[in-house]
Amino acid sequence: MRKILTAAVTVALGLSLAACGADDTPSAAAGADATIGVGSLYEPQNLDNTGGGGQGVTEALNGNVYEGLFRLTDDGKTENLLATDYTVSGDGLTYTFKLRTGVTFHSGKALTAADAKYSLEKVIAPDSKSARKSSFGPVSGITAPDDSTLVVTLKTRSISFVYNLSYVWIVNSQNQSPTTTADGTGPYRFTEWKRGSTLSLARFDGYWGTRASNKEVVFHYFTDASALNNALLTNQIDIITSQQSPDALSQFTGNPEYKVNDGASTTKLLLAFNDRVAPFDNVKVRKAVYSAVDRKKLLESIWGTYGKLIGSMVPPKDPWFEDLAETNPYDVELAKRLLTEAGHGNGFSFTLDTPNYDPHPTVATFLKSELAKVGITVNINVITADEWYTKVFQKRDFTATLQEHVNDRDVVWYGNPDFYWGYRNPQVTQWVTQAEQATTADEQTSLLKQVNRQIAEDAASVWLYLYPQIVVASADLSGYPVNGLNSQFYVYGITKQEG
Amino acid sequence: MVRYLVRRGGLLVASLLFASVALFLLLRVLPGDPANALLTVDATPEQIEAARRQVGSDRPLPEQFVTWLGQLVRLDLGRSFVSTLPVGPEITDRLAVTVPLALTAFALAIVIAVPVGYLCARWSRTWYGATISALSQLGIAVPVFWVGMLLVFVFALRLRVFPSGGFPRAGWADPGAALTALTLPVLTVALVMSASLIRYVRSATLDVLHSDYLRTARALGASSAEAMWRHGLRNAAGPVVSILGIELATTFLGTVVVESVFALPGLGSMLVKGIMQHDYPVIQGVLFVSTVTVLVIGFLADLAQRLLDPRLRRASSGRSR
Amino acid sequence: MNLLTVDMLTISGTDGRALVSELSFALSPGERLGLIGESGSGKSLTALAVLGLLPAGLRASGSIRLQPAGGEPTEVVGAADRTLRRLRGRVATVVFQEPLTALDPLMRIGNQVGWAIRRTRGLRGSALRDAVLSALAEVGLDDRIARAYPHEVSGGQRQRAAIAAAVACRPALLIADEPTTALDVTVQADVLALLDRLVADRGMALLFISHDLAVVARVAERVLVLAQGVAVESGTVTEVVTAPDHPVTRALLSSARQLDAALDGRQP
Amino acid sequence: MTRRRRSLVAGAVLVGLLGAVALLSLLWTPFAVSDTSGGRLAPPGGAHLLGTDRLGRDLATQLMVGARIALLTGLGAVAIGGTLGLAAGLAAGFAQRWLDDGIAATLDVVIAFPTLLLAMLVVAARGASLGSAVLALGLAMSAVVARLTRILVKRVLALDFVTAARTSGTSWPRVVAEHVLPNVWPTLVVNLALQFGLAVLAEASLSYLGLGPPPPNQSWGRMLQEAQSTVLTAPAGLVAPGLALVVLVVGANLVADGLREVADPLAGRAS
Repeated sequence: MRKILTAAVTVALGLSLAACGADDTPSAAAGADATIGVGSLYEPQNLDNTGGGGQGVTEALNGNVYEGLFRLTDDGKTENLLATDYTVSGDGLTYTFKLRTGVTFHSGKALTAADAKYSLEKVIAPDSKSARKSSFGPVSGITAPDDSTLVVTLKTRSISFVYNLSYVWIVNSQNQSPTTTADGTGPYRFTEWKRGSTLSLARFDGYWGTRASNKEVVFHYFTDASALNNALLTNQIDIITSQQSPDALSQFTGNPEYKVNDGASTTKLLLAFNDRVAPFDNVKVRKAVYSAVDRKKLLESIWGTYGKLIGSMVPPKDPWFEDLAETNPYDVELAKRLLTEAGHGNGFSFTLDTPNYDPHPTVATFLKSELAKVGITVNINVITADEWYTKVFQKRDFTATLQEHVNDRDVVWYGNPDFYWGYRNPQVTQWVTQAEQATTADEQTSLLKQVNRQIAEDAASVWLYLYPQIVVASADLSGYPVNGLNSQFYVYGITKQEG
Repeated sequence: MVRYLVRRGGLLVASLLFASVALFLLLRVLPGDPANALLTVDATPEQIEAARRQVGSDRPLPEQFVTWLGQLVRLDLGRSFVSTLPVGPEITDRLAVTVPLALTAFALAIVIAVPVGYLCARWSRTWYGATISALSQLGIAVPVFWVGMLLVFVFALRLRVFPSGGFPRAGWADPGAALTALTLPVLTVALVMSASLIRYVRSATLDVLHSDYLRTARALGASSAEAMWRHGLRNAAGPVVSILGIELATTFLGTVVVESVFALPGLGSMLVKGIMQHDYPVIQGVLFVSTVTVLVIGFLADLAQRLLDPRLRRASSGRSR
Repeated sequence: MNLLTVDMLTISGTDGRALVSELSFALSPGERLGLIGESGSGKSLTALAVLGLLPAGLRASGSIRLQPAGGEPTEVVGAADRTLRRLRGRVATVVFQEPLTALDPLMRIGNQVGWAIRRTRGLRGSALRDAVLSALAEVGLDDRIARAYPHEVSGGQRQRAAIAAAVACRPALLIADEPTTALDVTVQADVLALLDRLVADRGMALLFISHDLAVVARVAERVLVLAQGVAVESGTVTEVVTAPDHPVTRALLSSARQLDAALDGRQP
Repeated sequence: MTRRRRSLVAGAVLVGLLGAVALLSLLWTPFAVSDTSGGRLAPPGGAHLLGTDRLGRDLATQLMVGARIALLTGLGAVAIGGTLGLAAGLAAGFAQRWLDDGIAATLDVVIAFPTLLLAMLVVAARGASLGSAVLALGLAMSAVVARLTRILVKRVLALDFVTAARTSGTSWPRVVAEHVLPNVWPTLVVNLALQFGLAVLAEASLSYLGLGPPPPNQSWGRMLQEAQSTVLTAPAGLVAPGLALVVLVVGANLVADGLREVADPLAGRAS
């Protein structure tokens, strides 16, 4: 009888169907024909960055499959790419670009000025959902006099026009389905996208520039941060584009098999007030809330030693950055004094619309206990990302909310009075417009520094902290970008040593 | 028999149509807009309107319903609002993960549950019979995702024997990697499912062991094994088959949580994403496919039961379920 | 030589309480014995004990010896299932009370009879088929019944089929555990007559268990009365009927008498 | 007798224990719920019996508070599922041919639809909250209860003494009250006890997927999800909530087993 029992149990545990292959690293090959496994939480919505492709499509295709007239390098400089040279008219209203010759799309079609014209028009078209559309407001006319020249005329001067062009993908004008296929001029061809799983790029041998240093790159997408980290721990992927789970870091720091890179990030976490609505239409109340929160403790509790404190919207990588972390210092007494001066001596309560994904619920819980110290009661209302767009972003039906802002140079949004946080300061609006029409970069920088200082003075929002930009990679990988500006992730430089 | 098939088939289609219409209305009532998935933090109102046009959520409800029904009749599940990819092919990709996962786990659960359940019944008076029954009691109380997490912790992170998740890019073109990727998920689902199956097999076996016809067979010279084999098995199979039908049906979409733990691109996670983004074609496509599958499984389980038990065959009309 | 010798048989339950205590009786080949008593008197348990088919949890002690004509005696109490298996069917078998549950609901009646014959007489193929049909014919059932399922025939027909299966094994001893109690009165008489004829034709010994003295009187010569698992009285049918000395027997008799008087006005 | 009592008592003790913990957490917990003073991911032992989570909150406190959500969801879902299910089941039981088939077909579709996904639709509609979770789980349960009730009602209606009562003109409500309910009620209660366990597990899964009751509600499911990313450095976080879930659900199932034998002794097996 005993024999049968043990037999039955071993049958149950004997994994008859398991082909226990050893943990097969995805790319046995190394060197120039390696396949690089990249892990990320940001799967594209679709493949067209003017059709709502989202942050994921920039990460996967920007600079890898698609290229612009100019390229934004990993440390924030704008350099020529498909444009070899350009001239600007005296009044700064006419730009003439010289296109690189001998460049072909992956489909074999030659790159012409017509494609460049088509690509720019696509970004500013009525139904374009490109995040950069508004910054091309001043563009009045686009012409392609010949195959290798593009002329753009502006209504008003726009000093960051060339910088903004680094976001415009030069696409093949004949590609009818940009959301599902990709035909660019970059070092990789788009080969396959299995939604919810992987997106694969293969080296394009007909590339005009220097060849990519690896044969194939596969983006593996995860919805859960721990699953992403586990994948790296078990060598299914070689690198994580941006580490979102702070606590998982301890598994990699101090582990010789992995390298943790702390780069410069542009992602800010905001407690955004609705500046139109009481009590947050009152500067003193906003500054009181700002000073009541121990931001240092919040940052440490979530990110430990990583991340930075910031006092305003501008991240360190922007040319007009100044460290304003102490403009609204953590000072509970100051907060209480400000509250009494604003007539809220015995405190008040407000509803905080909190997106339901990390880290917002945890931050909300922290803010609730911090603000309780100054008599302010926070009602946490958890909403889905989708609801955030409808309730907060479009209807502006909120008192305060939590949200992260990913892009660089987005301090300019404080110059737009009917943006969702409703900050109205005509002086700031004027500085922002002047900065864009500045003739020199220095003029632009000094104007935007004033904007940055002013919104900090007014505590237009509470800038809680700057996310760290952590790229974790296996030790035998090199040549990968660490800053990932505006969620770009150039993979053509990545090499994988043997072993 | 044919009359039964026609009636049952008719019921199948009716409940399917009912489910689709109810689903369409329910989704439209939900707050939020599929267009939001296409927007970024700094979209202008004009861009929001453009997104709604692309998605079609700006058109009046009846019009949306007519276009949708038209597509459904032509079995064209339409295109995802968000990815603009056709929903059909993506579902088949996802089925290539969910179906093998569900079926293998189901088979493994049966392979575990039938012998263990049988032994548990045969030794119901002994201590090891009682321990198995207690273990199965524990088994049905354990959350699936917890089992998954523990298996990942032990086998993937600590022992590095299995991948911690994901499905190979080549899919089933590389069967070795695909099987290895599915091992822990299959084990997770199978262990929990076998726990509840053991209890059903045990109670069905006990019913048979206490039956008079088994005693008659032994009185006519059959050994207990032969009596069980010849008479017991078929009689125990009836109730167990109906439970298996329900269990397989719920496993089909029920692996959502396991797909999340193991980051598997299955049908469940596709539906979760669809719901989060109000991607109506994806939601309707997945639910259409899963409802069809579940009702077909129920139909087959019913059929199997009829074949097994002649008593059901005669009263084919008014049989009360 | 006795076909069946039961000596000091005691059957106790899980809690040690004796359901049958120190029962002794004997049965020679061809002899018929009636075992009667109220329900719960342990008569059915005794029948099961003879074949070693006591339900799990019950333990038998004392001795039960079965000795087929010209065969070795076998001690049933404590015997391994393998040895008892050779006795069941060939030497002794049982016909149970509830025909609806006694037959496998999912198997055709012909097959169930067939498996019994195949196992005990080793017949195969057409010989087996003929044996089945003749066994059924003997109990008055035609070949349509052979293809039918138990739920498709009446209670009486089901019991006849069960008897056919038992008798077809050609046992030396047939034990009938209240075979007619579950049938309605009209069918009861036919089945009793059938049993009587079959046992006589084959010279089988019969151990007939019932709570109804009138029924036992029709098929058995000697009677053993049980109360709470103890044998309180035994003797020929006429002795027990005419001069019952134990109160239990008298109670059984009076209830039987009313039934008989009502039935056919025979002298009580 | 004793074996039947044993599983009922054992189950009641387990569920009662967790009920007491939940009630106690209303009055006292080792640390304040939102007290983040403890060190991050401290191992069990010392001031923090079970250690701390990544925010430095005491794990034992979170566990106690989590018991509230588990019990509230379970009981709430059983309340909604029971009443709705019973009503629908009775209606189906008494309904005529095509209406009966219609209801049965609808129930099949709802049951074929996994609880978790039904919950997601409700959460997508009403937003993630304790109310949404309870409503969703209650609705899903009501379909299962309705199907069971329908079968039981049909079986009772077929009984002779009930047909006799109906033909002798007793009014429907009296038939239901006197004959149907007493017979249906015992099996239903057993099923509801089982459904309680399933609802608790479903809530844990919902919270694990980030769809359960949001903070400041504390749910075991979410504790497991949060502990998952720090499993290598702080495995305790993964073990405690899981065990708590198992204890509660095993307790509920034991109560169900005990009730089943008490309510329907005939069905009791010598097991």
